Amino acid sequence: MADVTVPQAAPAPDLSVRIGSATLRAPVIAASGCYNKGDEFGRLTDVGRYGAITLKSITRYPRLGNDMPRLAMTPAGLLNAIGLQGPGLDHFLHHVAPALQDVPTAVIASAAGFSVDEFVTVAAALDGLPNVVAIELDVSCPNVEREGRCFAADAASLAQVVAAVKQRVRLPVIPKLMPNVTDIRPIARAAQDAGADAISLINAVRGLVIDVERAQPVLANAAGGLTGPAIRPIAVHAVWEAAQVVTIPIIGMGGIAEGTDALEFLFAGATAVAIGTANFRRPDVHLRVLEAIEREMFRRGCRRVGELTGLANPGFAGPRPAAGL
Amino acid sequence: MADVTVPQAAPAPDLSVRIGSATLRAPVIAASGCYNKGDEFGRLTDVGRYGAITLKSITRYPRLGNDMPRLAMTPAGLLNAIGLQGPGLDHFLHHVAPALQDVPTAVIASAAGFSVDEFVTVAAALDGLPNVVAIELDVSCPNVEREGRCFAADAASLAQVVAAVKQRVRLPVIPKLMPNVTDIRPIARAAQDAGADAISLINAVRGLVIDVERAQPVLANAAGGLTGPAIRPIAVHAVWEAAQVVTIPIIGMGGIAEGTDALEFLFAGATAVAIGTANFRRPDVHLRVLEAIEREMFRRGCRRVGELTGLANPGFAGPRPAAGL
Amino acid sequence: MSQSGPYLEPATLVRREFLPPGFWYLTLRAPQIAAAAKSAQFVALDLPGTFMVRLPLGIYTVQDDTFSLLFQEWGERTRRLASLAEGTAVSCIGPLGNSFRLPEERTTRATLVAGGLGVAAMWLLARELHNAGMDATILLGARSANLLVGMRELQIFGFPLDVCTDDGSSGFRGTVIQRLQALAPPGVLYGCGPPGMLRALCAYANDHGITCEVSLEETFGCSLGTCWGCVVPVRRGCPQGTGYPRAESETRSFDVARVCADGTVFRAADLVWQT
Amino acid sequence: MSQSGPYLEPATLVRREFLPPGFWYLTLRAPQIAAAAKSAQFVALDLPGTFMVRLPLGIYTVQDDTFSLLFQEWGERTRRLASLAEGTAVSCIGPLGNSFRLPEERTTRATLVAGGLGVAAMWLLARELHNAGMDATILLGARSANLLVGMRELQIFGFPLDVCTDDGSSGFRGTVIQRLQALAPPGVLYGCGPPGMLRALCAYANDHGITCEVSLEETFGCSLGTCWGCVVPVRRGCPQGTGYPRAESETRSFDVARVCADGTVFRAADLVWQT
Ligand SMILES: Cc1cc2nc3c(=O)[nH]c(=O)nc-3n(C[C@H](O)[C@H](O)[C@H](O)COP(=O)(O)OP(=O)(O)OC[C@H]3O[C@@H](n4cnc5c(N)ncnc54)[C@H](O)[C@@H]3O)c2cc1C
Ligand SMILES: Cc1cc2nc3c(=O)[nH]c(=O)nc-3n(C[C@H](O)[C@H](O)[C@H](O)COP(=O)(O)OP(=O)(O)OC[C@H]3O[C@@H](n4cnc5c(N)ncnc54)[C@H](O)[C@@H]3O)c2cc1C
Ligand SMILES: Cc1cc2nc3c(=O)[nH]c(=O)nc-3n(C[C@H](O)[C@H](O)[C@H](O)COP(=O)(O)O)c2cc1C
Ligand SMILES: Cc1cc2nc3c(=O)[nH]c(=O)nc-3n(C[C@H](O)[C@H](O)[C@H](O)COP(=O)(O)O)c2cc1C
Ligand code: FES
Ligand code: FES
Repeated sequence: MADVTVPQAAPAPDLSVRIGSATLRAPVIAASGCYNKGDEFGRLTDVGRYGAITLKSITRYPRLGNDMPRLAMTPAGLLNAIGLQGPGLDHFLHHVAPALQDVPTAVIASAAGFSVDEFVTVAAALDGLPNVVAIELDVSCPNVEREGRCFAADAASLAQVVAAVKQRVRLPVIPKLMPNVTDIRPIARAAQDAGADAISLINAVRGLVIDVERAQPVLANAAGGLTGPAIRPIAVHAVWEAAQVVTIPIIGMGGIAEGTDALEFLFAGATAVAIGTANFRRPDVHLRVLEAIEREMFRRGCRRVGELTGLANPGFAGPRPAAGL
Repeated sequence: MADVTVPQAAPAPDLSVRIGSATLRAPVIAASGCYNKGDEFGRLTDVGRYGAITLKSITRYPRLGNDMPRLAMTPAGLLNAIGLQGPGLDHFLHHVAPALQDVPTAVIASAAGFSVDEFVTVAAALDGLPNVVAIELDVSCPNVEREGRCFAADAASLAQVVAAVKQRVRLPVIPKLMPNVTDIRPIARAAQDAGADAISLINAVRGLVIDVERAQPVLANAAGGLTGPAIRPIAVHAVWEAAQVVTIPIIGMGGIAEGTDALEFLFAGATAVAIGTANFRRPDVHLRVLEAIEREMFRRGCRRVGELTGLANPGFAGPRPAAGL
Repeated sequence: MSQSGPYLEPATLVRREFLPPGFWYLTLRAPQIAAAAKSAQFVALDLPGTFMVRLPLGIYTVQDDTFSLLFQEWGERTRRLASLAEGTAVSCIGPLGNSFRLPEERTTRATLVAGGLGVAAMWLLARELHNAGMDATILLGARSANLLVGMRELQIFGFPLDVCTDDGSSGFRGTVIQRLQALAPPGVLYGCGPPGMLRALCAYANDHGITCEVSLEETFGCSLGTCWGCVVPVRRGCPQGTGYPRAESETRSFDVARVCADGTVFRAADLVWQT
Repeated sequence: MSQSGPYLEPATLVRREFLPPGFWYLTLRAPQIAAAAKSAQFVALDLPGTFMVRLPLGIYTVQDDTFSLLFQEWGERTRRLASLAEGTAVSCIGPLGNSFRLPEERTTRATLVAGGLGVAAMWLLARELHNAGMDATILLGARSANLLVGMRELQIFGFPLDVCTDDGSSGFRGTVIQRLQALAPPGVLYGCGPPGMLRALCAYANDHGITCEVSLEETFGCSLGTCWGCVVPVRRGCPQGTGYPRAESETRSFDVARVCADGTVFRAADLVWQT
């Protein structure tokens, strides 16, 4: 009744981001191949606060994967050659997919394939599974030998896959680009032009480690994919360049291990980030990164996390949300 | 007179390697851009034991280089954007070149350029300078903006430069390839087919680091070249792949910081190795690496260091020296 | 996921002991992990430095709210661990992995076969057998006497310790497998140690129709079962295997299982040893 | 290359002292470096860990076969250095860089201006002036009293210490430049400190026609002059600059010089301050 000024609590920061038609509750995602459905991390973190978890890439047919060893430590990095091990699409749909409804956050399903048809078949089957809000296309896995180049290695074949998948899938489609290309820009641009709703980058960088004692590669597969902080400058650069030529959201990843690392990606032009390798060391890394992002929003007076996107990149081509709204 | 068996000393291991018509006394070289003429390291190491030192790349015209900062530390790596600072060819010939005769080992001169003509002019002028035994072509420096791609980014323009330089230069010509290509093999092959006497790989990997505090790239140039142990698996992989398609010698580099690192490159297929960044931490790294190579030769009973080349690479295409000769 | 872990728990290094010629025995305080630990389980340690993956080490002994580790300095991570000062806290995840299964019949005579540091998996098993009132023999093997570790702690259960050294410098001269062949066949076998030894042990057990479980090691990434970096080949149909259908193009006749999450303990009858 | 170094010498940490609120004063034994050190020179330290480049730090004081460092924990390398135990040996390269030049006239009155940790470059200079029987005033500036460091060691030469703090919590309230402007112009100026302060100092000196030398900092790579990672713009014709000819396309009107090898000391009249 009396005219009292009630001190207003600052409105909670808005951490949500949009990836095509999907809205994620936060801009921090578990990267493909490092998380299964998240059960194993259950007690060690709080998956419910993640923006999404990305499933390990699913192939049309079952794959036993590569021989052992599949992993090697490198300076500030990890080299892996798992070889897309997985149950194949049918087994996945029957035995794994039903449990997706128990995942406490959004799920991004990842499709991998060795032909356009395989991609379309797998992606179409994943469209509409419980909790799945988007389909990532692993067009870049460097571990698997294909005749000729990977799909992500040239703009034309990438565009072909993306366009074909888009025709059959209603959920947002997110091709995941690989860093082993001469110029990421035409590839990123081709993805957008073919209808991609967002792009993920980067996948692992090709590498090889030799066991000098045995005079043999450490990995049974010889070459593998390099991940972890060692590749972070390469990944930030890729996001920086892609963000100057596409207007769709970018999911940045590669070597994020703490909050400032994630901010580098956002400032370079990513809308969200994903974390893979660092989970192996710190199962709660996603939460730490989320908190660092919140602190940065507070420090800069941002209400929506999207205001951080592209902040350091003068050529950022994406939409810049008006600050402070 | 009496019939006495004199115990024979084991013959000294032969560390020398051939790069085209040049013979280096040892397979360990100082990488371009990290060593000037070696004077600064005079007291801290023994340059006389190196196989060679590579000069900083020389351009046709003087260059002030990029603004500061030019350096940033990264996990197990270093990002640099020097911007090919240098006096230009004429000044170099008059004021620096005469002192090359005091360098206590062989010199590899490095030519950089922005057109085929510039490469030919610079390389031809370096041919025949005192102590210079080979000409490296920096067709890959990632720091300098060129119209379109770098020469090392596609096989055709690389072949053009190499062929043009070969016509005017008698010393061995060594194009230095860059890792930022979709497939190193056709590029390496094109270098050989155009007459290259050897190839160097890899140059720095493109990267970018953002200063989160200032929301700006750390380097004034934004992007830079990533070097140091972080990129070693990438470099070893590049050597591994190139060694399967060329028969000319490969000078391997990228992240070598100790003996076993150098052995990885030799085993992958390199004839010699070069070291850049690690000198900043350990000025005597070349000597340590040399000693490790000698120990490995002893351990494996090799007389000539060439016997180590390609040992771990079943597809090694180069000449395999008969062991134990 | 079981209710008894894994926990993400800071473990305080309360005691470090160097065991010549090159082993370390560390005691860490971590109440949740100590309370939950069962035989053959391991912890994954996050060490200071730029290591991308945690170091997996078997839980050796458990006492009150502490557990111990027994290890050798192999490479950078074990070297770093050995260098930590008492009082330091190390982030641990554990206990991880499955455990040895005790025989259903109380009267079954168990033989525990440990090669070298494989002994690290045996103390908790010995305690479990002891608590169950069962009888057991422990075979310990090493290249030579000075490389025998773990006897001090294992003795307390009163089980006979049968020592074998390759060079005869202590106990039986020969491998634990040769020793085993010289003894009456046991009712059940448990093994941990280097791959060559385990392979021979499994062959022995399979030949003689003896139930045998072994705890394996591999290069680990996540230690939790999510990265598929640590698989071993297992017999098709093995309940620990993936049980995937087979692609037509697949020429390999086995399934695979994750050592970290499906193991580390596997039945000898289920393992496929590749050449 | 001069005969007095640089040396690659293991330096033993003989004493570490924490100076609240956040500074460290370390004493290291390294006879060759200690014997050769001159004003404004620095050492480059190789710290344990995965750092790609050595940490450059000014040589603060020298006594017998030891020298000292005065620094703040900025990032990973300074943190690592501060964490080393007494008795540890650290690989050092030094002394590196050029030095301040003493005035030719013995009667010239020198003023030494140090901002914050810039004081680290001043002790050896003060000693050199003292040994030459010259007169000097030392101006020390910091944001507030508790951030003033180095006075204890500088006092021993008997030169007047004139303290300035931004907040007036000790001595003159204001910057060292404001203080300078309030005093009679000195015969020669020497400066070390943050870039803003040095820029103002150079402007003051140039305006008043006073000879002035300043010691600069930059991000270093090699610390030896080979990587060209640490350049600053200098007036064309400056003897420390590259002296390259100019490309026609070059729009910048200065030369550059390497702070590590051509400096760290430059004449105020030679420096070009970019906006
Ligand atoms: C579940 C599990 C439990 C383990 N428990 C123990 C334990 O209780 N005690 C213990 O000492 N170790 C144990 N290990 C092995 C231990 O994890 C490895 O030794 C570890 O990889 C060493 O890490 P590092 O960084 O020190 O050496 P790395 O850098 O990983 O290896 C250095 C070198 O040593 C070799 N090497 C590493 N481990 C071994 C090994 N076990 N045998 C022979 N050569 C090896 C490597 O091939 C490499 O050449 C266990 C491993 C697993 C998976
Ligand atoms: C010739 C020379 C002499 C030096 N002498 C001294 C000395 O005697 N005492 C001393 O304390 N420092 C001195 N420095 C500065 C010291 O080398 C840097 O502080 C060093 O880079 C810190 O390394 P780091 O790995 O700890 O931090 P970094 O990881 O390199 O930096 C961490 C953060 O701190 C900031 N930062 C680093 N240094 C400074 C600085 N000097 N001022 C403000 N912000 C900074 C960086 O921008 C970065 O954001 C000297 C530098 C040079 C080139
Ligand atoms: C063990 C492992 C398995 C991976 N499997 C996949 C995969 O199946 N599909 C995929 O798109 N990316 C896969 N990746 C790549 C990651 O999703 C991510 O792009 C990469 O690791 C870079 O991020 P990071 O440095 O945070 O790990 C895998 C990475 C690792 C380490
Ligand atoms: C500061 C710096 C400057 C460099 N300048 C050149 C150059 O002028 N020309 C060139 O061909 N390579 C240059 N390089 C690349 C190195 O020669 C080498 O290829 C690369 O650093 C990888 O090796 P490393 O990891 O041992 O440093 C430079 C590298 C660094 C770190
Ligand atoms: S280590 Fe990752 S699945 Fe076993
Ligand atoms: S730091 Fe390398 S030239 Fe100065």
